[in-house]
Amino acid sequence: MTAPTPDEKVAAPKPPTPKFVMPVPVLNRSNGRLIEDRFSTWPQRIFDSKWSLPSYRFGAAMLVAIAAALYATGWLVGELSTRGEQAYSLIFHYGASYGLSPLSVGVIWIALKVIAVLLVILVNGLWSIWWERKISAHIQSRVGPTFAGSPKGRNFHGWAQTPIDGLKLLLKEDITPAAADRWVHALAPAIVIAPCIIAFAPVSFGSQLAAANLDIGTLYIFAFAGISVIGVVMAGWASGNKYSLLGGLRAAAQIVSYELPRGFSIVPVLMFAGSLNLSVIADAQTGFWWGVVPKWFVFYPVVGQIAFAIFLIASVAETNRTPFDIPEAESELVSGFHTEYSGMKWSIFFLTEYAYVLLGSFLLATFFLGGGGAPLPYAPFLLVPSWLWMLAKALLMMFVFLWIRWTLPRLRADQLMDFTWKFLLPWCFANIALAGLYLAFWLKP
Amino acid sequence: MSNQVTNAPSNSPVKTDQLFINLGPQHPSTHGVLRIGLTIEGEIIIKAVPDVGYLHRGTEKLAEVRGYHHCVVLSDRWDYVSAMPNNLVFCLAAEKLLGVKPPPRADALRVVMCETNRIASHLLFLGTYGIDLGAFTPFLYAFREREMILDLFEMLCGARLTYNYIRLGGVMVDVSPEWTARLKEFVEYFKPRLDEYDTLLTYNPIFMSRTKGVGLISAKEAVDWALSGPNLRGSGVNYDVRKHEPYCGYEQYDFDVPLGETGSCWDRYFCRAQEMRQSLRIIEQALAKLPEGPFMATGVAKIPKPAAGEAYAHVEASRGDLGIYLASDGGISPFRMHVRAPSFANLAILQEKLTGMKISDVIALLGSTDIVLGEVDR
Amino acid sequence: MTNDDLFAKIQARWPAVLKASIPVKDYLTVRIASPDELVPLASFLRDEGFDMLDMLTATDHLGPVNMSGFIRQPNFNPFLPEGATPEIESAASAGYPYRPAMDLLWSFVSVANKNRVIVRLEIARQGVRVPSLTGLFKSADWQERENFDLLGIQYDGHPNLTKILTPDFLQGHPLRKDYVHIKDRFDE
Amino acid sequence: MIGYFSTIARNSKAVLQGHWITLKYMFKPSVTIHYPDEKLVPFERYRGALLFDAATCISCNLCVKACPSNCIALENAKNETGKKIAKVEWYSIDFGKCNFCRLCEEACPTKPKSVWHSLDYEVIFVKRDEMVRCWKKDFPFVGKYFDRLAQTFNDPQGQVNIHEVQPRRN
Repeated sequence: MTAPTPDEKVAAPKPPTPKFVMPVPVLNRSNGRLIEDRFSTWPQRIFDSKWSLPSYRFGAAMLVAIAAALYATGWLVGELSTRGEQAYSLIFHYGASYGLSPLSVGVIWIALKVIAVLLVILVNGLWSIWWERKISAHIQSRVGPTFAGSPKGRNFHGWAQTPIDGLKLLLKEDITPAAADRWVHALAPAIVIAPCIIAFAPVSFGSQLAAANLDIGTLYIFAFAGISVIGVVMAGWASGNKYSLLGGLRAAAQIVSYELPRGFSIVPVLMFAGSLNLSVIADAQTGFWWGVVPKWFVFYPVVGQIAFAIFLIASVAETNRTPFDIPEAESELVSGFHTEYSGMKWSIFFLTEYAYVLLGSFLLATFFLGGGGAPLPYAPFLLVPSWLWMLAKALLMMFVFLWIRWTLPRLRADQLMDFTWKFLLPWCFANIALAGLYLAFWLKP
Repeated sequence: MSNQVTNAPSNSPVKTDQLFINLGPQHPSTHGVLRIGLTIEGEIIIKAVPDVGYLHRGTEKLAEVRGYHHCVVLSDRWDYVSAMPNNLVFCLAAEKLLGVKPPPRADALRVVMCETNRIASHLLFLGTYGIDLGAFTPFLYAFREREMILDLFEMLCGARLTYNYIRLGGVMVDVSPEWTARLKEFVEYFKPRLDEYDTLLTYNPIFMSRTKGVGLISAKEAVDWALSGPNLRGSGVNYDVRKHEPYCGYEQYDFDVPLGETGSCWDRYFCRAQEMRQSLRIIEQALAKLPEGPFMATGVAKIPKPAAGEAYAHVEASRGDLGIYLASDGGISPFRMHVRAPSFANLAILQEKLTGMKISDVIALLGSTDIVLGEVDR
Repeated sequence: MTNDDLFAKIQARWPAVLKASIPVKDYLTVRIASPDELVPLASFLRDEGFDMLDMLTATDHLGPVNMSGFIRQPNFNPFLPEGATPEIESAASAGYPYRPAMDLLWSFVSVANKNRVIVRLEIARQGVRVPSLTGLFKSADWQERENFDLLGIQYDGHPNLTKILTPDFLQGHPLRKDYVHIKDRFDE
Repeated sequence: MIGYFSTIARNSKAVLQGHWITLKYMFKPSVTIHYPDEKLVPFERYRGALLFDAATCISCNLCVKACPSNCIALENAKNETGKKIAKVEWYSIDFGKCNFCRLCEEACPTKPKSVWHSLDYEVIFVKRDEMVRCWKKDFPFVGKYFDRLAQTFNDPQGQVNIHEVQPRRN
């Protein structure tokens, strides 16, 4: 903007600036803590005196309380879930009394299930983002969000951080860059999240708790999970800036090439279980070897561990997380394909990433950790319902996802490709051959 | 498996059009205001033009109207990440002009300060290099340790970055016994942490694959481009000013100089990681036999007017061989002060090394040379 | 290979070269007479094992620095009259031989046998033209550009002798003693 | 062939060791300070914002000469006969150019020091005028700034006292 001409400066009398009163945050001893002994903040002294710190004890107590509460509610809800059939027939009769045709009741029941799955994805969005920020904080000996929630200090670890962030993102301005192709830019987030939600249909949240009991559940999931890469490339191209174009192209190459090891690594599981249906796979893992070791596929001597490792690595790559996050590598491409997004569109990308992490951990739990089954045949474990075991295993796997992200550096683009084509795939095929030998000699179907 | 791209991209059958990308001056991993104009084809870089001068404050011109004591304050602002060697090098040059000999206690204190500051500076390098390659956690651990050193410096000379502690003829203030006890406590705490960084970063397979074969600088090239410090020693050239021309009594302490083999990014990183261990050894030896006596030489005037003449002094700063050429015409301010900045020479090699590399390797090479723009632009 | 017999060898090849009167610390300081002796001497030193051109600088000996070369805009001070700045003036010190000459200095380091030779050259200030050493040492590239940018020394044969540190709109070479700052858009 | 498997074993061992360290630190308490609620008190020798006492100053100009960037300006007071006396008429420090290097405090000959560093690291300048702090006969140690609009000396709005002013060093 051009400098104001001299006469214009003199002519316009400066309006009296409003009295700006700066809030003076004077902190004296009353309303805050002054740390006089600076050396008390040194890490070694804090680590040595950890049990004397009130915050540390309070945190440990809260963790134990949460685990106990989950166990109790799980046991309480255990009984309700067995009455799934009565609930369906109750709605059936209630509908019939109003003259609804059986077909419409079926539609209502399916609508209920769809809403339930959608709820799982949204609640997961809230929960896992907060959980990742807390875990990454504590890994890095800092604290993570603590002030969100009730203002007067009863805000246990900032529980309300993610809803408030969601609200903020809702209210944020949704900028479409001038150089962008407007339609493709707006459509990209939709194409990214839709397949993810659809892919959740056959996922079983416990024994007989799948929204749609499809016979080809596994194939269905991988088919839809593959579509969202189109949305990523659209986002990359449509943002009109070079960095996101690079990010989008890298994402395309990475996700497509990691589909293969992801698919091939579970072929041994399908061979052992004999069907693609997730519930059947989960049921094939019931029973215990020598009474103690559960018959989970992960415990099959060599085949299980290799398949589990490859599937875990491929799932981490599928969700664009470190060490495979070259599409949104902060240090190179600023933030890859979703640089030019803001507000709700950006949060949809974020939501999809965590939905895929949840999908990956549910699949890991179902295929390798016997979704819904109890790890030990003794009394206290059997009382807990199957969906709580499924949830516990999924959260354990999600923790592994987060743990990997905050430990390992990032692979380079071509190393990432070499890794999958020259290392993971050959090992997948070797694993399938080994599984074939198992079937031939050991596991007489 | 060497990651270096051998075939020149231009003769590849697929003719893609070239893209011009501005890396910087605001970019998460350029460690300051540096702009590199990259012409890329797909992922391979065709031409790279580093552009410096964004942080040029004209310290050499400013020095011509400032007294000698004032220039020490100026020297804090060159390599703002490790300011003690800057103060030291200016004081050494000025003391040569004035003919003042600092007492032995001041020399020992200067060695302790420079080595502690070297650890802090290498910690910052370790953290930011981890982030450049995607590992976020080592950054937080490195800064947690660096915070302890900054507390020590705040307790001693009152500032966390711009110390103004080493003065003409000695040091500003003596070291209290509590300070040395806290420094010993830090040294004990820091040793196991270094082993943790080795497992977290140095011997991590992904980190090694990202840095082992990348940015190879041969010994001849390194000397030709006048690199210095860990960048030179990473290529296997044994040139450390503390051993070549010992100053401030460095010949009394025994420490060895880590050398790399191939001059790759990993070797430069490895040299800095090992240097931190050597600095710990020097600090322990220096604290063990801290000589008694005055900490400031007598006879340094409030406004010194050295006789006409020239002096050249250079020290092993954290980033390399930092030299000061000081010419005086007998007046109250230096007639000419030239700062031979190691980062200025270390950055120059980028314009030749970057062609043919991938984008993520640019960040790896730039990070491994560990430049600070305050020192490049002066 | 002490300094003296090195100097003897140099003396044998170039009789015009003589030991500098004021040596810099205890390094061998050699003063050459004319710019065209520089490149052969540099390549001779390189063969002698001085393979690193460590530093390359120059000093303008015209006189005390011209105060109008500094941008002086103090914040408004109610007590001082309009624009008055606390006075710092550069004074010429008696007895120093000010002369309109530019004293250039190259420092060669031998990494192997820990030795350093400083080569000096004194030329008239106006239109300083010196052969560039980028052919022999790559480190000369940016240092020569910096000297050109700050002191206006022309290096013949330099691949791209352009400004490197000062902003593009700055006219003149700041480190010359008679540099006067020309008001640009950033001086309000 | 053996080399192939040993590299896999070595790499996975290194990766797992890295994970073990992050897990170890996850169960250790945090070392961070939550700034607005908990504030670190700087050390006794910390170089915070400068304070000045017009009563003890003997206006000897030593601090003016000691300052590298010429931030300080002062004027000797005159008694009725117009002769300069060892009191200060006015004193000003330009915080826009001050680089907190303590040279002025070391140069001050008075006991206790008339210009000294406080421990206040939360100095905010709301307006450009506020950067030049002025002191007169009985101004507070923190000094006032001259508001050009109102042509009066006002108290600095941005001076945040971390705690009571730190006792002067002699």
